[in-house]
Amino acid sequence: MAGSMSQEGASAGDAPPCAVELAGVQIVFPARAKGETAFIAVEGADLEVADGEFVAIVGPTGCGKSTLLNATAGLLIPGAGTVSIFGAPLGGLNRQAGYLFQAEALFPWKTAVENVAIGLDVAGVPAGEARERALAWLKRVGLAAFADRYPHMLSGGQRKRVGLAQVLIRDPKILLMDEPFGPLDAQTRQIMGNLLLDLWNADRKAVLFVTHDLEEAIALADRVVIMGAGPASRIIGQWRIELPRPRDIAEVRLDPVFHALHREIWSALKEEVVKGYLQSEGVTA
Amino acid sequence: MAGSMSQEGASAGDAPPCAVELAGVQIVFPARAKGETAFIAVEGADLEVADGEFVAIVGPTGCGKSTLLNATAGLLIPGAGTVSIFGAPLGGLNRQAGYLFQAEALFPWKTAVENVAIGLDVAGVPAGEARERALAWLKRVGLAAFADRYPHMLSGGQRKRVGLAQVLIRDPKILLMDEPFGPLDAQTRQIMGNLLLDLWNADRKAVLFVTHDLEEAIALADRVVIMGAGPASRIIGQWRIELPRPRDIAEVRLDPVFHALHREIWSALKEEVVKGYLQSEGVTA
Amino acid sequence: MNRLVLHLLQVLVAVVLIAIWHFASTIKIPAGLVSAKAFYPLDPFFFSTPLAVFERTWRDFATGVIWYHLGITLLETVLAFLIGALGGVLVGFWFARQQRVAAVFDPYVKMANALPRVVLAPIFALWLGLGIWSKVALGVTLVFFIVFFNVYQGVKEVSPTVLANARMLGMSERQLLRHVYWPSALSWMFSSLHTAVGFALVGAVVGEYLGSAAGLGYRIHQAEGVFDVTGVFSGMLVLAVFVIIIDTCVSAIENRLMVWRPTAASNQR
Amino acid sequence: MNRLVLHLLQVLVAVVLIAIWHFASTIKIPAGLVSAKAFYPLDPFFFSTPLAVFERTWRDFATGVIWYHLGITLLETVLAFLIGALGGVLVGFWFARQQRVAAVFDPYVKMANALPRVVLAPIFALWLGLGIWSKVALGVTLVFFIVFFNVYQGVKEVSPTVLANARMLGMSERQLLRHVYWPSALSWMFSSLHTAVGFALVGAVVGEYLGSAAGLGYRIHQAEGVFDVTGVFSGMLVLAVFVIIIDTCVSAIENRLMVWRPTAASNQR
Amino acid sequence: PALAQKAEKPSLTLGVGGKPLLYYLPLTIAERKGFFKEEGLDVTINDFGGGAKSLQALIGGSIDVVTGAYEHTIRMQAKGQDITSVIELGRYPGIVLVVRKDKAGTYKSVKDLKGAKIGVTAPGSSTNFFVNFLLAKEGLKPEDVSFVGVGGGASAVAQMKRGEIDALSNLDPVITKLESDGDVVVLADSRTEEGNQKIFGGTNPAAVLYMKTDFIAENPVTTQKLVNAFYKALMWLKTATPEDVAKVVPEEYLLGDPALYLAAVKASKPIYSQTGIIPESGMKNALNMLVEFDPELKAAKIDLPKTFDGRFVAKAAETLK
Ligand SMILES: Nc1ncnc2c1ncn2[C@@H]1O[C@H](COP(=O)(O)OP(=O)(O)OP(=O)(O)O)[C@@H](O)[C@H]1O
Ligand SMILES: Nc1ncnc2c1ncn2[C@@H]1O[C@H](COP(=O)(O)OP(=O)(O)OP(=O)(O)O)[C@@H](O)[C@H]1O
Ligand SMILES: [Mg+2]
Ligand SMILES: [Mg+2]
Repeated sequence: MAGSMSQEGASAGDAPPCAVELAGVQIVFPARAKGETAFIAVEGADLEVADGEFVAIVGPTGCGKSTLLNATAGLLIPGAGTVSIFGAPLGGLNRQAGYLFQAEALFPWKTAVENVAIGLDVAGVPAGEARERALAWLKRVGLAAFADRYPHMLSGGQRKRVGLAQVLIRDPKILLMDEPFGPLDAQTRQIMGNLLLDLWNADRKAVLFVTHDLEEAIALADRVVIMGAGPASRIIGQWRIELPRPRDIAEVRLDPVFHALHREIWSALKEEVVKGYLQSEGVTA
Repeated sequence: MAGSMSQEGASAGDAPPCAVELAGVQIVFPARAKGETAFIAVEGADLEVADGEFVAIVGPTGCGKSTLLNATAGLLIPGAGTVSIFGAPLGGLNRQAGYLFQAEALFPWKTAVENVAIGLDVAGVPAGEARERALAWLKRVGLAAFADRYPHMLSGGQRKRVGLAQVLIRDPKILLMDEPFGPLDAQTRQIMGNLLLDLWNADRKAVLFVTHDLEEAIALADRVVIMGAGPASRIIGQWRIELPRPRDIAEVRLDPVFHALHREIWSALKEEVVKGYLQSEGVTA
Repeated sequence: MNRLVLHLLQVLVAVVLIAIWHFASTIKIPAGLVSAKAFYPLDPFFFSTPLAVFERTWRDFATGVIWYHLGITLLETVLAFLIGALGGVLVGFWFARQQRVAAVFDPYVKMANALPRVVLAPIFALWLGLGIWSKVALGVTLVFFIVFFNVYQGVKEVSPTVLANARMLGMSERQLLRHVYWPSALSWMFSSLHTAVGFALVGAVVGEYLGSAAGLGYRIHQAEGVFDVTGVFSGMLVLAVFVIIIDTCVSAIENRLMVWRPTAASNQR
Repeated sequence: MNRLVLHLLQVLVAVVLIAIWHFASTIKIPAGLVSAKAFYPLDPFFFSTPLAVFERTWRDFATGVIWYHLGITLLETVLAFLIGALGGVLVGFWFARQQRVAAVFDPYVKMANALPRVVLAPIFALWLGLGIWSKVALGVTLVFFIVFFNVYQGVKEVSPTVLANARMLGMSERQLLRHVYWPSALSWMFSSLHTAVGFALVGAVVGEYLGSAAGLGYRIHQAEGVFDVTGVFSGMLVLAVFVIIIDTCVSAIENRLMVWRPTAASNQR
Repeated sequence: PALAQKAEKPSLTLGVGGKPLLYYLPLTIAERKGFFKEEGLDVTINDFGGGAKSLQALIGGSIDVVTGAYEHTIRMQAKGQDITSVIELGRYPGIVLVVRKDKAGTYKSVKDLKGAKIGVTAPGSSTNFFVNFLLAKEGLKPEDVSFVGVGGGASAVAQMKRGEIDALSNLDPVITKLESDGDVVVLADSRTEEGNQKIFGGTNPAAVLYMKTDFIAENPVTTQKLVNAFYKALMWLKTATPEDVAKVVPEEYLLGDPALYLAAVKASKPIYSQTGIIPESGMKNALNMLVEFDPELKAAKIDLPKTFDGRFVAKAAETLK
């Protein structure tokens, strides 16, 4: 397999503990009714994200990317294996992480600016200051004019950007992002990508970034992780992206290294998707 | 402007009426409280979709694409202008159209197969047959193994595909699709794209297809329509895609015509996004 | 439908109802038509007549005797409503957040909800005396359960994704209550409050009815004792008008707190 | 928490409550400690004692006298519950779907909800006689409003996107009701049903209490008339157990109908 | 002879507002001793939340006859409803006015009650009128005291014990309970002959059997049989001891506190009618008491003889010798 060939365990030595370390993580959704069988979404996932590392996860739809992020966030309890955050096993919610969910997760009863400010409010920042900073963030994601709108009055892409600001404003040590730029047009996507990279450059955090856009993954990440098709999907390959930093997302795509990587990862990925497709059809009742 | 230069009103003569005809459509969201001003989302939109034509709409996030589809579906009433369906002005819901929403719209209390079958149930197809056909559709979108799951037990991409099957199974004369392939990986996206093209080739329907992926738009559509940045966004350009049919989505991208078109539309689009970005920042309170 | 038409239609309904009441209680159906004896469709012995009721109500207000009683009942109702609703909200939240507590006490709450309050009246009177508090207690036992069950359910219905997001944003249990559970359960709460307003009044009136020295329930009881149906209906008329006023206040608060909800706008179909 | 522990805890609560009741009603607080006279914290004249109550209940069941009364009350309760809930659901749906009708009748519904049922009892007796139906009617007037307000709100809370999708799928109004409004409003409805079960029973018992020849309410009334608190409490005990049984049925139906809801699974935190 | 005739309506429903009350003891006796059955009647007894409710049920047509207060027949005449009583069950109202023991020093007699808080079963009820009447005799007005409705059950006892009220106008067993607990002192007692002499200067009919006048006209035989049954009960009561009564009434009546029940029966025994006939003076007494405080009745013209039809009792007295 192309994946296993170029695999490089991100073994960062033993000095600082990894920001995130998944060891043999298995995630099972229990059967809900008699006669059903439990569903194993992810099997034996090993993944280490060093502090300050930007890791992108790609994989066919339904393979367990969101599930893996949920486990890292502490929302799902692994059936087997352990999740460690900065060396300590995770026993409850991951308080060091900020999580941008794939599904809509804004508070419908708060306006855009309130939604962004809430993370600061919660942390005890005075209301006036929180609002100031939230407005500045809304401006950064291009929504200054929509500060007082409730989520249902925003477009899909606008909501996603509010969510982005909501997570980033808290400045968490670990960022979990599930298709953050999904409903954005290519151009806005680049602007947001660059925004994220700038932030990350200024103050390196560990980032786990799920995307369907392989180019985006390569352009942003230090490492791209590929998951196999589910059920019981595994991490089937990892590629270190040796492109110079700081990068500009649009320019980096012109780099020949980029193209080589893209081709390589793509062929690994393609196989998986087709496999997953056939698998899920085969299981049919 | 590149847009206006290559503009080609799809004036199909006067023989058969257009499937969809928007004439000077303006969409206003009324102010909800005193002191607020009404928000003009779309201004003077003129668009004709001939019967059997595949039209893709691209535009910066928040420009009013979904709003335009809502107006075509009859869910929003234009503040000015008219929407005509097969020559008849639209007075209520558009009963000829199937609409795949951008937001999650599955019935949470129905399993995947029930969600797909419902369109047939509603049309009076016997339950057994409806289920059979729904299962066949689930297989086509690669979800045969997930027929008995409730939506909350599916991944984002799986839910979207159930939605796709839900709309397609009804075989409507007009298809309105709002980022149908958004949360899918590139590979599945191609499979779905080809599926859609096959269907469309077999039995030509009018399609209005919103996407953020310009390549996808060009690969699929007969015509690509570009909307300007909001508020009060307009349709700022239309390109006829003269690529041979039937197409394979992966192959068509290798065509030199494809590249020329892509570059042309892209540059038009890019300007718009940046403009929109500045605009929305400028309006800030 | 504009407001004027709406109000006209509302008045129309009232007029029709009152007209039916009026004619049915003043015009006898001649003998032999339906039954062997001539009779009123609505026997004024039981239903009085609208004119008499209005006249009595008018007189009660004109002479001012009713104000004192109205004041007492109002006070009891408002207290019962506030205490019961507050209790229902608090316990509802508590139970919803402490699933174990809820599971353990669940059957007892349901049992308590099924005790006939009329039977409890002597116990309330024993503990709380004959002042307003025993009536308030009766109202509270009605309001509490209605609000409680809805708040409990409302808290459990919070969207799991929104909840997960809130927890990831670092909210403590208290902050979750304030920023997530409370706003999310609001529409449930208000739905129960609309029912509860009526029941608070019923509780107060029934309490007065069972033993008191003042209040609308006292007056109704007094009227009943001497078979003065007009007095009874007049009392009920005042009650009815009264509850509309309290309910309007609740609705006003509801509309203020629920601005964020998508409402059907004029451009929607 | 496993089921065994849960049940143990539930029993523990009962034991503690009964123990408090027992000691407070059998052990006098000596004179001079709290007040000048020795007294029972819960005077058995008003509260009886748990032993006496259990003994009485046991005897009633052993001799079988209670079955007949229990049967009558059960029948009334179930009828009141079914009719009231059905009415509440139907009218709730109707109003929610016909906003004009709702707007016009809104104040009248609220007024009706605020009428003290005790005062209406003679009118029910007039129209429906003294059999079970006048009691059922009383229960219905309680159940109806509780269910109505919740169903009404529940229908209005349907997700706008899901609704739009359903309409675009070509659903007629009836199909919308069946496939969208009904399932969506179910959790609202069940929340109200839990409250309503209790109130159906209260309605039946109060109806019997106000005038009847049989039923648990009748027995309680009889016992009250001769200061037989033990009888009153025994009646209430039977009522309470009884409502738990009905409520368990409601919960079972609820769990069947609501399988689709995301529930906290063992792998979630 | 009457037995020979068949009742027009052998199955009847009878209404009563609080069957276990001693006020209605003759009904329970007639039922338990099988006097209705002896007469070939099948009587279903419906118990109501109060006397007013049973009257309403009678007017509404859901019951046939009522054992209730005599004053109802007067009131209904004023309202144009034809109601006639056929036999007197209680000759004295049985209402007692008591004051709390610790207030007995202040409220030595009725005329001291000015400003007192007086508990009555319900506002506008006969216990209320009873106090009004007593006050009026002392030249006081109802407005000089404040009335509180406390019901006729445990809550009346509770209020007295709590000290929420200063005086209480109520019936047995409430009064006997309070007396036996030593909580109260009696001011006026209409359970005894002596007391009634003092208060009304004679009898004052209380519980009677009444029905719609039409019913009597249409069902004379049934009415006769009913009256016979009640007459038998009255005769039985005349000679019975409280212990005899306790043996006859449903066991439940004794369960609360048997000693209390016996004491209450003993105290109430004199109130039951001796002959079943309402004397004319009694009717007048009743009317006077009502007219004085009810503006509606003051205006009405009451034809007292119409309120009582003595034919049936007379016949019963003859045949049942
Ligand atoms: N609550 C649940 N119960 C059972 N199975 C579930 C549940 N949630 C997710 N799954 C299954 O677990 C698998 C992984 O889901 P997950 O959401 O992690 O996929 P994903 O990689 O994020 O996909 P996508 O790209 O479509 O978002 C899917 O097959 C899904 O059906
Ligand atoms: N209910 C509403 N009230 C007010 N403004 C609205 C409402 N719905 C949408 N808008 C505004 O209308 C504009 C167009 O929204 P629309 O959802 O059509 O955008 P879009 O082109 O679909 O964007 P995206 O690509 O992000 O989905 C946006 O600026 C949005 O904020
Ligand atoms: Mg996902
Ligand atoms: Mg959109």
